[in-house]
Amino acid sequence: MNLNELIWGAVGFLLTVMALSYLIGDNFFFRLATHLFIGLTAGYLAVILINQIIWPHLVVPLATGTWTERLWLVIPLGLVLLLILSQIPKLSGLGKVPLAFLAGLTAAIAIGGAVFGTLIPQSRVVLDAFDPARWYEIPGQTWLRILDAAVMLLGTVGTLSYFHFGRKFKTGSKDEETQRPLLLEGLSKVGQVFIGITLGAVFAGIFSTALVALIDRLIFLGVFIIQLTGGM
Amino acid sequence: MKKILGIAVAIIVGLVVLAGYFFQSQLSPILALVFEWGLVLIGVAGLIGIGYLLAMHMRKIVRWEKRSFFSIIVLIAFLFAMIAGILLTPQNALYRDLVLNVQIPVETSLLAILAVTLFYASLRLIRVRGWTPMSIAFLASAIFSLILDLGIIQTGVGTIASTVLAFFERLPLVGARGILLGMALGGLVVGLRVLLAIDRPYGE
Amino acid sequence: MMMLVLICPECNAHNPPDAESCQDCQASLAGVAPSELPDSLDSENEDFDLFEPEEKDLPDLLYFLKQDDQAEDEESLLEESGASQPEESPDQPEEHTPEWLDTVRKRAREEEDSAGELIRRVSAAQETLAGDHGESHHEDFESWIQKLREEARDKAAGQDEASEERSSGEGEAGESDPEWLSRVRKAHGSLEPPREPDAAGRSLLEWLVELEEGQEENPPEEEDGEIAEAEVTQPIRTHGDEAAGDRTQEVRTGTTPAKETETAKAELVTVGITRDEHEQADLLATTITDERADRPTPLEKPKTAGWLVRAILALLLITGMSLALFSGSQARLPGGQLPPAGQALWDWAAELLEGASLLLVFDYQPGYAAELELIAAPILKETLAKASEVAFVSSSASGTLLAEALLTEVMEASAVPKDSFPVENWGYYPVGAFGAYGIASGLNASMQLPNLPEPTLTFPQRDYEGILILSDQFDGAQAWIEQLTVLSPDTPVHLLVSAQAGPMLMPYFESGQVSGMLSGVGDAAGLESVMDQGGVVARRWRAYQVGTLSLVAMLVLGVMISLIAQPQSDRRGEV
Amino acid sequence: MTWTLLGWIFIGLGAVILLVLGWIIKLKGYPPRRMPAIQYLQGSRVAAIERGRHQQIVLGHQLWSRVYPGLGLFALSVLPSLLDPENLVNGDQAVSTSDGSVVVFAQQIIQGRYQEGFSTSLHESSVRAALPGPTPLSFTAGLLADVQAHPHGSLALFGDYGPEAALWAMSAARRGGQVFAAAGSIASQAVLYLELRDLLLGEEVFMVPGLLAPTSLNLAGLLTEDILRIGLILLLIAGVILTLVGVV
Repeated sequence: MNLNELIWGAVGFLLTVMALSYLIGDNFFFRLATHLFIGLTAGYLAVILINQIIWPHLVVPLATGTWTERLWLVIPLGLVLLLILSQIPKLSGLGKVPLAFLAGLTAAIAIGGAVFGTLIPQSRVVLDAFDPARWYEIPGQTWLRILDAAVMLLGTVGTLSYFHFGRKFKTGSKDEETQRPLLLEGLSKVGQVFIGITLGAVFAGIFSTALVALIDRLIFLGVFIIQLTGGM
Repeated sequence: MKKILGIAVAIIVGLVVLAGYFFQSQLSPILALVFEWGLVLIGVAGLIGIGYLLAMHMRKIVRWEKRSFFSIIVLIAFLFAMIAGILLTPQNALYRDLVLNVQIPVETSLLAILAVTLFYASLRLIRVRGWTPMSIAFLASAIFSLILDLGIIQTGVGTIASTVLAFFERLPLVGARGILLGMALGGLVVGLRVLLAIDRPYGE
Repeated sequence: MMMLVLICPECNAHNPPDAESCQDCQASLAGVAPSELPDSLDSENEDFDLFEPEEKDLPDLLYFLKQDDQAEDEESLLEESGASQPEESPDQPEEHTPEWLDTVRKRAREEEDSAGELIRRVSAAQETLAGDHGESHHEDFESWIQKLREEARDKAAGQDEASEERSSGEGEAGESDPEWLSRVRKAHGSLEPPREPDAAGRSLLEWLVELEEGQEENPPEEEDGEIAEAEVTQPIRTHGDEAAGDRTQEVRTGTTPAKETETAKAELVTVGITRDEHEQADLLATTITDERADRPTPLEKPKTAGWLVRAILALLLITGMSLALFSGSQARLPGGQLPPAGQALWDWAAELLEGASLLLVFDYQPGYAAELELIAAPILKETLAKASEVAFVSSSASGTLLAEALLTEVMEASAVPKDSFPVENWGYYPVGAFGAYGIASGLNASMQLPNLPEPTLTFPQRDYEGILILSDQFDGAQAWIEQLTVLSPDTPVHLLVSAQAGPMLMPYFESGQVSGMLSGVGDAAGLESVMDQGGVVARRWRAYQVGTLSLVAMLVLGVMISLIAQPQSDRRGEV
Repeated sequence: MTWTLLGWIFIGLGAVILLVLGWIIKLKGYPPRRMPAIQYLQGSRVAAIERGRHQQIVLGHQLWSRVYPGLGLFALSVLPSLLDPENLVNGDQAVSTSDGSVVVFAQQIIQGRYQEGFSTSLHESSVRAALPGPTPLSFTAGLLADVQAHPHGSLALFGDYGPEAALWAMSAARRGGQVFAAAGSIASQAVLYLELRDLLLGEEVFMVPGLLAPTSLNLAGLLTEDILRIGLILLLIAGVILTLVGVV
């Protein structure tokens, strides 16, 4: 272990111990580590935003571009100025235009991404599963393919039914006010099961990820102690 | 006037970008420009957001509230990281070590804490949720996925067991597909609400 | 406080109980039964402000609430006694309002549209206090208060009973309520009482209502053994005479049965002071005590049991995993084959031609670096050895730093000379969707419009042999997949993602949008086994097994516990 | 008919339905399902004011949500319904996020609400938009410290989160606060499912604006989504039949 490794190792060791001390409750050391982390991350992010966004996309073209390019830059520059000025409470109205620009952009990405990125491809998968040619691709697995396709359709329709917003048409009690119209309510029961299965699998994945992080920290602490005590 | 201007800007920008999906090659240069302006705005908004963070801690220090000491830590760390970043540049190896050797231990430790939190929270699943079709499915699926991930269940290639196992492995995808489709529908309507000026997060 | 008055049947004026004719219109009061009215409403000359100075220190909202609460009680009393409302000046409460509110109200009077919702409500409350019983003005606040009262009554009836009532049917509780309350509930919907955590800490209003109803009890204990709040509440001593105290409380609630009031009256006589004096003394005592009484301050009661259980469980987990890690032996990785998505990625990497051009997307946070490195390092070793040019882009703030660290490490480990091929850094794009759209636009740009500046966002146009997305979250990877596959469908996209993202990304593999995927340490173990290069994952595998099996045991234990104990879930419509 | 054309038809249909229901018919009578979680959210917010406890509204980690970009906008569309006059006057409420754009939007919305009938000077000491940390995990660290520093009466999550949301949500819940989550990401839902009962799943999160403020425009949004969903279900079934008979 050289000096560089020792210094960074010690920093990492101390921060790990301080952060993990939260396991026994909120304490001074945890707060110290987290606030140091917050401040440093904010400082780093500010540098990155200036260095990789503002500088190359606004400042450099403004300084080195042709007059036509500079003229075009009046638009983003104006939007930026309005956004900054809108932070003064009395001038908050100025923020409408830049924020409207961002809102319009976000909305369009949302629509395009949702329809062409998810709705169409995912619906196609459901339909493709029912292509009879696919059922006979692998000999001996035809029945499984058919079952698979049927379950996929039932599960997808059931899950979608679960999300139905409208309530049962005729409600007699408060309990019924939580229910969907009859047919959709029945399908939603199936959907519940599939949503539960999905969430369970995702939960297992998340735990796995978090567990690897825990293992990594345990190895880091153990190895650092061993290296420190066992000779550098 | 401001009200109409805001709505008009949102609708025009939205329609131009949306049209970009349709007339991709024709609108590509304009779209790139619009995205670039959006990116600059996002960057400036990010800096303003950091300003909010600093202002909050400055207020705590000025009022000398409880735990102001930690606000001082935040400000010192911020100034240090910012000045070092400007002087050394983010590409510098020393700066990289400085940032990552703080971020990785703390972030990984937070995830490690999450592992422990989930570990004892799992004890309460049924107590909290009760016996419902969804909670039972959740429980069964979680246990199945965890065991499967360990590689404890081994089946031969092309056997019936492997086929059945593959079928069960694919079950989470069914719900996932339904959830994805549902979320996409929600995203579509939310986007339309903004473009039709029903939602105006930029101000009334 | 109550006073007896004779209400004129002609002009509704209030007269002393011994008057024979109306002081205003001189109409005969013979045969008119005396009615009870609160002092505050009875006397026009009396100051409206019933609150102690300390009360003005309450938050504005509570102050307004109390005004409204008071008004409601008075209203109830009026309804019960059948008396008509007295005339009051609507502007009286203004002297208690903050300066800003005065300004706004002034503006509100001048410009109708400038008044905010609260101002309208407060004005409505004032009008109510002034005697305007127009339902449209005060129903919002009134129903809110009523809901809270209902909530408090439920609680006072006992936590267990309340729980039973909730599960057996909510409609029953409302059956005995007055008709006006039913109407309000119908208009606003009923508010179900909060559950366990909040059950321990009662609100100020609930506490007040309980106090009024003489049901002040020790706060209920929290059920679940978690950190609970204890409420420190002093016993309320309204008067030396308990009966009188009770009566005072009953009068304030406006629900005193006539018979009990008579009893109290009888007891009053024995005190030997005048009725007015007694009632005023009661009012003063109640108000002072009420204001000086300790509010139900939520205090944290250290729940050692819950904390201890968690600490022991955490200790067991960490100890078990530490032993597995440092016991010296290495676990055998699961053999067999990779899952289809992993196999497809491995096949692509193995068959990649020399001189390939690759794009790497770094979309993970530093906290996930440990897992992502386990998954990505073997694939990167394999592909970088064949690459002729590599570009990387980041959509996570620290992505650039993580990319440089990982690429340096991999190239050192696989003995690839650092300058054997160019590594281009395309920088950080704060939004995955933006970055992906920019790349894809660049790939597809087929024409330039005159006079438009060259966008700096556009990426070099290049045909890639593959795009590798390293992501810690499902949504991060999804944004890139969606945009790339829509706008650049011919470039194969591969995923190297954390275990938490894997299950949700599988549909993209099935739909063909993604060509291959490795997810989580399970797949990393499989790959290490296939590559026959044991070491990094194998060292962690036993600890991983211990942790995973411990979670399985916890889930099973939870099931067993819930079979013995009653589930806490009592909510209908819940899944 | 190509799939892309079908996509455009879907978008056009959605726009027309929303336009007609929201702006022309001004829909009134479409009651959504009762969601106990929403009722508890409202109850917890009232209780928080009375107990003098802190309220926190968290708007997620990004405006351009990666699960799909609509989620950031959704969080912002919910915010106005949560800025009741009562809360604005009480003031002990924070609106936090880890995204710079969202915090700027949130501040704009808050200021807009104040200007509806309040003195702007009140704003200085009242509800604020805050950014406890600029990245998801630094935000977690910041919010965790905040939750520990003073008890939260109500914590409401809207928008996009990772699994780290479980850390602060469970911490707030253990300290007696009521936590409501309309967190859009599946990862956060999977972990919050363990301990939170006031949790909306999947597309249910988009019900929130309609349930909190059942205006004709919000109800029109709900009905439009319902119509599109039923349309999608029918299209899937029809598509399956056509695939089986070999037309598609």
